[in-house]
Amino acid sequence: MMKTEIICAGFGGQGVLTIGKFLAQAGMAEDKHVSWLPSYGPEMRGGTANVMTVIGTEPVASPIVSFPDVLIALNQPSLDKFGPSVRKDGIIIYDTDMCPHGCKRDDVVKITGQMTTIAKEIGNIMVLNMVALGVLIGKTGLVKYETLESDLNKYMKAKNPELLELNLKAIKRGMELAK
Amino acid sequence: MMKTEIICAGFGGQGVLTIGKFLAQAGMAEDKHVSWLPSYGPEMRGGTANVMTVIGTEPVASPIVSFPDVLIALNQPSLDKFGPSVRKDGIIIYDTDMCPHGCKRDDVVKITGQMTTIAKEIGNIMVLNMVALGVLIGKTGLVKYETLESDLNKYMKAKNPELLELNLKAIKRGMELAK
Amino acid sequence: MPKMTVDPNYCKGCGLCVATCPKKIIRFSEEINAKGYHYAECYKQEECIACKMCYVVCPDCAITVEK
Amino acid sequence: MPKMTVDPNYCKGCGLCVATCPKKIIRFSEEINAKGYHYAECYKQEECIACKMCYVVCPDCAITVEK
Amino acid sequence: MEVIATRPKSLTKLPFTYCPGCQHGVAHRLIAESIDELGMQNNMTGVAPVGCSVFAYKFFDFDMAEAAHGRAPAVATGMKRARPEMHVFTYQGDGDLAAIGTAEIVHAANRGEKISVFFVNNAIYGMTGGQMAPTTLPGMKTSTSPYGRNVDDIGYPIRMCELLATLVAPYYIERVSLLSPQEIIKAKKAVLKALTYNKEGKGFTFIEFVSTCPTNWGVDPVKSRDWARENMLPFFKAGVYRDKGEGVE
Amino acid sequence: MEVIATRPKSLTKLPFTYCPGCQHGVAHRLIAESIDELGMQNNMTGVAPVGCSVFAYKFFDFDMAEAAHGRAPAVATGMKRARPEMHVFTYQGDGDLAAIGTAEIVHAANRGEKISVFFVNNAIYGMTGGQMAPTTLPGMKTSTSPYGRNVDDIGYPIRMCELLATLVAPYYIERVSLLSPQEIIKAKKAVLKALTYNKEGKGFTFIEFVSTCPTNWGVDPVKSRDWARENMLPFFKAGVYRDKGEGVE
Amino acid sequence: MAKILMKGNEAVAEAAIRAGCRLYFAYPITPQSELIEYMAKMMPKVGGTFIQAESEVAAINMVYGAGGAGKRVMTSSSSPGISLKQEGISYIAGAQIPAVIINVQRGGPGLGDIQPGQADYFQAVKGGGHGDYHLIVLAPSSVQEFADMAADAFDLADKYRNPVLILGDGMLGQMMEPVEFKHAKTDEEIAKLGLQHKDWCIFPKKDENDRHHHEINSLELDPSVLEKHVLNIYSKYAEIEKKEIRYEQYNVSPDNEVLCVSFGTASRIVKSAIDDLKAKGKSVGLIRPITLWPYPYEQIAQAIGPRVKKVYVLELNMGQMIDDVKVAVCGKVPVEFYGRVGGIVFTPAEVEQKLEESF
Amino acid sequence: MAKILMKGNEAVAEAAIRAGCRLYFAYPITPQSELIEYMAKMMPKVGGTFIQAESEVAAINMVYGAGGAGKRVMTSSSSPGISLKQEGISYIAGAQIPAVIINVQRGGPGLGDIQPGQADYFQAVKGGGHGDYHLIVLAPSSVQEFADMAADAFDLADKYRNPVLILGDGMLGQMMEPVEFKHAKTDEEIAKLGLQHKDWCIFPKKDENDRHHHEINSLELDPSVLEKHVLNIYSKYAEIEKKEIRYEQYNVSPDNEVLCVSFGTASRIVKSAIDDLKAKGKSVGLIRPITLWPYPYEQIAQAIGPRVKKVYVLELNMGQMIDDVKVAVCGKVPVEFYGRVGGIVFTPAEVEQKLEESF
Ligand SMILES: Cc1ncc(C[n+]2csc(CCOP(=O)(O)OP(=O)(O)O)c2C)c(N)n1
Ligand SMILES: Cc1ncc(C[n+]2csc(CCOP(=O)(O)OP(=O)(O)O)c2C)c(N)n1
Ligand code: SF4
Ligand code: SF4
Ligand code: SF4
Ligand code: SF4
Ligand code: SF4
Ligand code: SF4
Ligand SMILES: [Mg+2]
Ligand SMILES: [Mg+2]
Repeated sequence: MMKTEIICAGFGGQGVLTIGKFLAQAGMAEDKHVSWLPSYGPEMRGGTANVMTVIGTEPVASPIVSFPDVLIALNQPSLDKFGPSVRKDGIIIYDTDMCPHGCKRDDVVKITGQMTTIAKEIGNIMVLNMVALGVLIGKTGLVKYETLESDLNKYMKAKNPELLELNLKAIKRGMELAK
Repeated sequence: MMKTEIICAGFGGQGVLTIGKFLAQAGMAEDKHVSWLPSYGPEMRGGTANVMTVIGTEPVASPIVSFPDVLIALNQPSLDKFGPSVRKDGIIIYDTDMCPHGCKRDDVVKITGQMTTIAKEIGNIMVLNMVALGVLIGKTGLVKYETLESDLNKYMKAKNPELLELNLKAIKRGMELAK
Repeated sequence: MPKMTVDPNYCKGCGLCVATCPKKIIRFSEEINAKGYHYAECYKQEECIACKMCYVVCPDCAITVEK
Repeated sequence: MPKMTVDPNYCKGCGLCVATCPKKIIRFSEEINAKGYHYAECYKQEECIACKMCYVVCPDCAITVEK
Repeated sequence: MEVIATRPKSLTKLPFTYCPGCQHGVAHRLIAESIDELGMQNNMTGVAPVGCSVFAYKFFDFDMAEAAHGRAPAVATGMKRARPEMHVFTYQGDGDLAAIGTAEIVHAANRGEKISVFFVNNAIYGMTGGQMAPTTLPGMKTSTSPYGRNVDDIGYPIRMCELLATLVAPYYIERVSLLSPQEIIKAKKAVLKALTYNKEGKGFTFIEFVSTCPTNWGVDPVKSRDWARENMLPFFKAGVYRDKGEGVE
Repeated sequence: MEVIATRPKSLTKLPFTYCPGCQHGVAHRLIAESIDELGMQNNMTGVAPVGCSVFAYKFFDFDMAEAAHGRAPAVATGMKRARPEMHVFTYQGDGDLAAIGTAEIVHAANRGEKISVFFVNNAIYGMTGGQMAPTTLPGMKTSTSPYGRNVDDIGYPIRMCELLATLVAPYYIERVSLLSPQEIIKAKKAVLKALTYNKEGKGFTFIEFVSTCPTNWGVDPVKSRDWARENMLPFFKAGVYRDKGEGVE
Repeated sequence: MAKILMKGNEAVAEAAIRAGCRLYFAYPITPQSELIEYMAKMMPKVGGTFIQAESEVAAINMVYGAGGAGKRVMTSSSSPGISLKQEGISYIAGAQIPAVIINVQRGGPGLGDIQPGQADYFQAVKGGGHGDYHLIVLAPSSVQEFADMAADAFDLADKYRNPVLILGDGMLGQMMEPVEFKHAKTDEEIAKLGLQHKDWCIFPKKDENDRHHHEINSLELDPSVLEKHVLNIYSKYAEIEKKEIRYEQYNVSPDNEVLCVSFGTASRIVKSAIDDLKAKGKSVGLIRPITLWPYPYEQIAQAIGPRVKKVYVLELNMGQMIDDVKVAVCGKVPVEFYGRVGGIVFTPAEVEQKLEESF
Repeated sequence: MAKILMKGNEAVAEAAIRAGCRLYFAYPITPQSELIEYMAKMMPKVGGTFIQAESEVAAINMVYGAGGAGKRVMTSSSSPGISLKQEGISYIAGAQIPAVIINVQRGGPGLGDIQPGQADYFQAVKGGGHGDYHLIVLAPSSVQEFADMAADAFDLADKYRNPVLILGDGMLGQMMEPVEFKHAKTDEEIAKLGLQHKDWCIFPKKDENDRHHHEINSLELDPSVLEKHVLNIYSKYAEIEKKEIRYEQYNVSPDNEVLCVSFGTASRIVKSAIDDLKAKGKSVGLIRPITLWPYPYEQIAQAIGPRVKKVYVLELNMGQMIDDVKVAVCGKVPVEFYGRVGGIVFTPAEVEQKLEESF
């Protein structure tokens, strides 16, 4: 009986909800039980967005994640807000470009990198979220790259092949970063 | 423990509600327990109006009268509607001018008269209801004439002394009719 | 020859037809109907010109005019 | 000599002042504020004519103009 | 000898429950006559309000719905959208339409719902016993304006035709009166036109009847017509406020 | 050196919760400035709507009430009648005032309640994420008109100034825009006038702000001003619709 | 003061004015219209505010505003109109605004009829609106009690900053009975009342240094703060449940073989049935809850005498209060129900017969 | 059909369309707006009607009209909006109109917040509107069940000519879970559905000889007739109580030392707490009412095993369903309550701890 609880957080527009959605979708494709619960309502406005994703071998009791196994933080406020709640020995992934002050905890595994910079290198800052996603699966193997790839193909191939390529590349770069 | 339940019914405008009100008021003045419940709402419109009055030595449980001891009917529809529900040996008072077909029951005391004609004689058809009231107290002594007189004085002396006189005369004529 | 008839079951004796009839040939009956109204009646059918004004103003659709 | 100052705690980097300033002396700062916005700043105070246009358009009351 | 005027087919045999001389009955008849003349009865349906005309659902001889107070336009919207093949009208009083039902009538009109609204303005709440209506006239005494409507405290009557005419969608808006044979004949034309547009699916049509309430005005039926002429018509001006069919915008 | 422009006293220190470039903030400031200038703060009170400006009760620095969606004019009526010595205003969005709150605004205006209503028209439901408003423009895409507002199906935007101007009681009705410094300065004059009349107890005053919603329009703050100018102003014409103080009836 | 014969609708209105109510907002509806008409007549005479609102929805929100300004305010309606007030009532409870609401119940559901009924018990007691809240609910059974409750209702509303509902019905509203009124509050007393809430209500500032910023509000987006807010309200409710339960015992004794529970109009009928049975030597007791919330659970449990075979619940509905009685009785003895609906009020004879079957 | 990941709000909307719903009237409100937005997008594609009403009041009355015309119609909202619908709901129940209503509950009272809650239980189950009536109330606990209930709700509504309420909450509405959809009704099937009510609904006449005069109505001024009408409705309810009770048993066994009763979102949490306790060798059972009305009173009573010390009611409110559980348990064992409010959803750990204290 295995279960992983993930929180992805950042500014609205950084695509954190999408990270969670791709994770849940891939988890579902791999016959796991999944749930996805976004922050919603006006508090999103201007402020930060976050999504709670649960992937496990048993039905998901509560989609609400109080103590995440994994946190992906794409800005400092999110890191400050959720960092403290990450489980001991849990994983915190954050973008050093957006989180200048970093995170003080030393009882968790921290994986960091200049993900914004990387995204810019890849050619589109919009793929920042995919870099982070790559880091996550690179580190945890929670879902397979192949699953993500086929999912992304389904959704983007037709609509936007270029962006698809960038996304896949971003995920791969993230996976490398995780090593 | 004594209790008298009265229904007064007729066309809207014949002043049946007033009969009940004067009775209840007088009963109250004579330290009896009283209640007064009119028919209300749109069904009154055009149609018939009626009022249920209860006068007794005990607190009134239900102001709703299903089987009246006394019925005052100022038109045929009212007599037809409530006549059958009057208690055996009860009293039915009706105006023969307005109730041409009368009432078939013989297990009740019937007191009738050309009350509309009498009212006209007195000088105002509007006092028809007072004639009927007079009949009732003349027959039953349920409340004293003096009580009614003082009540009426209170309410009408100032406002409309002429009408007051006509009313009192009407009540007296009614009382005679009852003999 | 025109004919105006009032259905006593519908008439409420409002008097609008009485007031409206150009020939003034409508009046209230002596009798009252079940609801206690002195209903309207045309008492000079022969003078009726079938102008329908009584029908037009009757709020209770109690009137029929023939010709 | 006029002075325009932006309070970074209020500014949301909407750019309305930047677009409105007749002297074009407002820009976005390098830094981001707590909410993650590159807030506005006047980089040529000396050229400010205290016309208050920036203040007038600022939806977040982030601007103070002195003279 | 042929019958040249009698109860229209689209009315049931049931006598109206209105007071003697109440113009609700005339409005009912004009609607029923028009439906007969336009041969709409089979596909006709209407919505009764809460008000003296609450029993309209018993008086019209086709399927009818009885709506919550003020909500007839919303109910009619649901009916028309559910069965576009049917012709739908609402019948409402001034309390129903201009007070509690303000939002529903404004938005049904604004959506241009393809229904007809027949609005009987008698300047009072008839059914509940003569309380003040939004259409009650300045200074007019009612059971809830016992000292006369004080315009400084609670304002003036609302003119619904004028108000609805500020909206773009309505197709036809007219105010008529029922205070004389001539006016009734004119009103009949308006009703006929509204239902014709309705039959043709042209759009939202609205007829306001300046009517009477002898009972709550305390004026006899005949005099109440004069009272309405002197007091209501000057404020509630009869006329066409919109008629896209004839280019009146 | 003296401060010639800064946060008005009648605003709390709390930063607004609005999106970057949202004109709600400007409307707030104009109201606060006017209250300061008229020295009304001590006797001032307002009613916040449900909408993006729901937190207005935290932003204005005097006692405030938060009303149910659309009911601010009724709440303000209760407040003003209970404490006539106080100056009362409501602040409402287009969904709040022109949809669910239609009856309340029409009747508060019709009673001539001695309050000021500040109506922010951004042609959309901001708070709930960009659904269609009664003021949404023809063809405009929103999350509940994904194919563009179809006027044949649901009609045209409602113009509240025009609609309320059909009522007799309102004392002052003006529509202004917030799309440029010049317009904002003009808007300020209108707000000042409304609150002056309010202070003098003249009657019901109504200011409609043609505003923006960069977030739900999906247009950046600067461009959104142009979008509003091109699309909203032609339909929502700025101007004075009633000003009894200056004889505009 | 001498007794006068008065309709319940008018008596409760008069009593409210005497209790210092100077603001009343309502919309006409049978069978409560005499109440609004009385207010229309009297409020101007006492310098109060009467407004016929455009709807019940508007009326309850006017109450929210006037109550938020700390003044004694009332609204009234009948069943369908009370349903329309549910959102507003939830807001008033959430914002902890004192207010008095009167429901002169009629027959339902829907438009129903205009005759008396008690089918709004659930709505009144369990909360017809959304969210966790309670109204203090008072149920009169005579015109006198109807009138007396007005003052009581305002005091409770002010004391606990909670809306109070008086649950009457068409019979109590329409019937006349002799009634005696309490002292009418003087303008000074009323002025004092107007100050009691100045620490939280909409209130002018004395001067620049008077920094208060009151918020009349039920919104709180932070769940943990909203939870605290709700828990506060419920600790208030706990106090009310301790202190304010009201009920009447009638003929309750160890000989009771049947215990009745009945409220309002229905209880009058039950009482006379009990008297008749007593004459026949049959002992039946009655508990009449006067506060429907807080509810006299324990008092009912304790009133179940040793010989009681059955608890009989009698209501003018299809069985609503019976749930609360079952909770109170908790399985000790069987609980049975008798009721009439549609605006029909059961007769003493009818009730007597029902009760007799239990012997 | 393959599973897809979908929000509850969208899943139930899609399922309603597949069930033949072609008319939807609603007003936006968080957290149900995705539902109205989904309908706005899809209804035009299937030739259905979507109208954003001017208010919740208008929406429910549009439902009254469309349902009265015999078509499958739905509305949805969240707590405050549902309160505004109470008059309309009472009318729909009184006129016996089939309709489906969805409440995506949020925190209350008043404006409250937009997080999930279950504090509208009383309103949904005891009748938030006036008069004697019941809604059939379905409580989903997953996105899949939320979707499955749409078809069920329409079938029940049509079968019994009664409004059906699906009582969800912000969590079920906002979360995505894998969901699999049932067959979508064909236009022919839908056309057939449109005819099933032609004996009473608003319906065109074939010709002159087709004399039907249907009345969609809840008014009946004659009390004895109104009483008959209400009794008819209640005989229908009796049948529903016999046939339509739905509930789930989870780990109910003779070893249970505690029996939990919990519905909807709350029950998910309770289940995982039960699993954890099982691992620790502690036996706790759960009854999850799926129909909140009709309520599984007997099923709860029967599920109380010989070793059960306590029945624990767990809700996301201050204690509402607990009344019904008490009526069901009828004093056999103590009934305790645990709940969180304000939009807070208790965690499995929290619940586990509470339950453990009972051992
Ligand atoms: C929600 C609700 N509020 C109030 C009422 C009571 N009521 C019934 S009819 C009516 C007003 C009727 O006046 P109007 O609409 O002008 O119709 P009229 O009787 O004058 O023709 C009222 C207030 C009700 N039935 N339902
Ligand atoms: C009774 C009720 N219905 C619906 C809502 C949800 N709601 C909150 S704000 C809003 C609309 C806001 O739009 P608008 O009034 O235009 O204000 P804006 O956010 O655009 O400034 C809605 C529908 C609610 N809170 N209460
Ligand atoms: S038809 Fe003309 S003339 Fe004949 S009765 Fe009627 S109104 Fe008079
Ligand atoms: S108009 Fe009609 S109702 Fe009136 S009196 Fe003439 S016939 Fe009778
Ligand atoms: S005051 Fe005028 S010149 Fe100075 S910064 Fe602002 S806009 Fe520019
Ligand atoms: S206008 Fe105000 S908020 Fe916008 S950028 Fe300039 S200072 Fe910042
Ligand atoms: S009360 Fe007035 S409106 Fe109603 S039926 Fe009587 S006269 Fe007509
Ligand atoms: S959503 Fe629109 S209206 Fe609301 S704050 Fe953002 S920009 Fe302003
Ligand atoms: Mg009227
Ligand atoms: Mg808006």
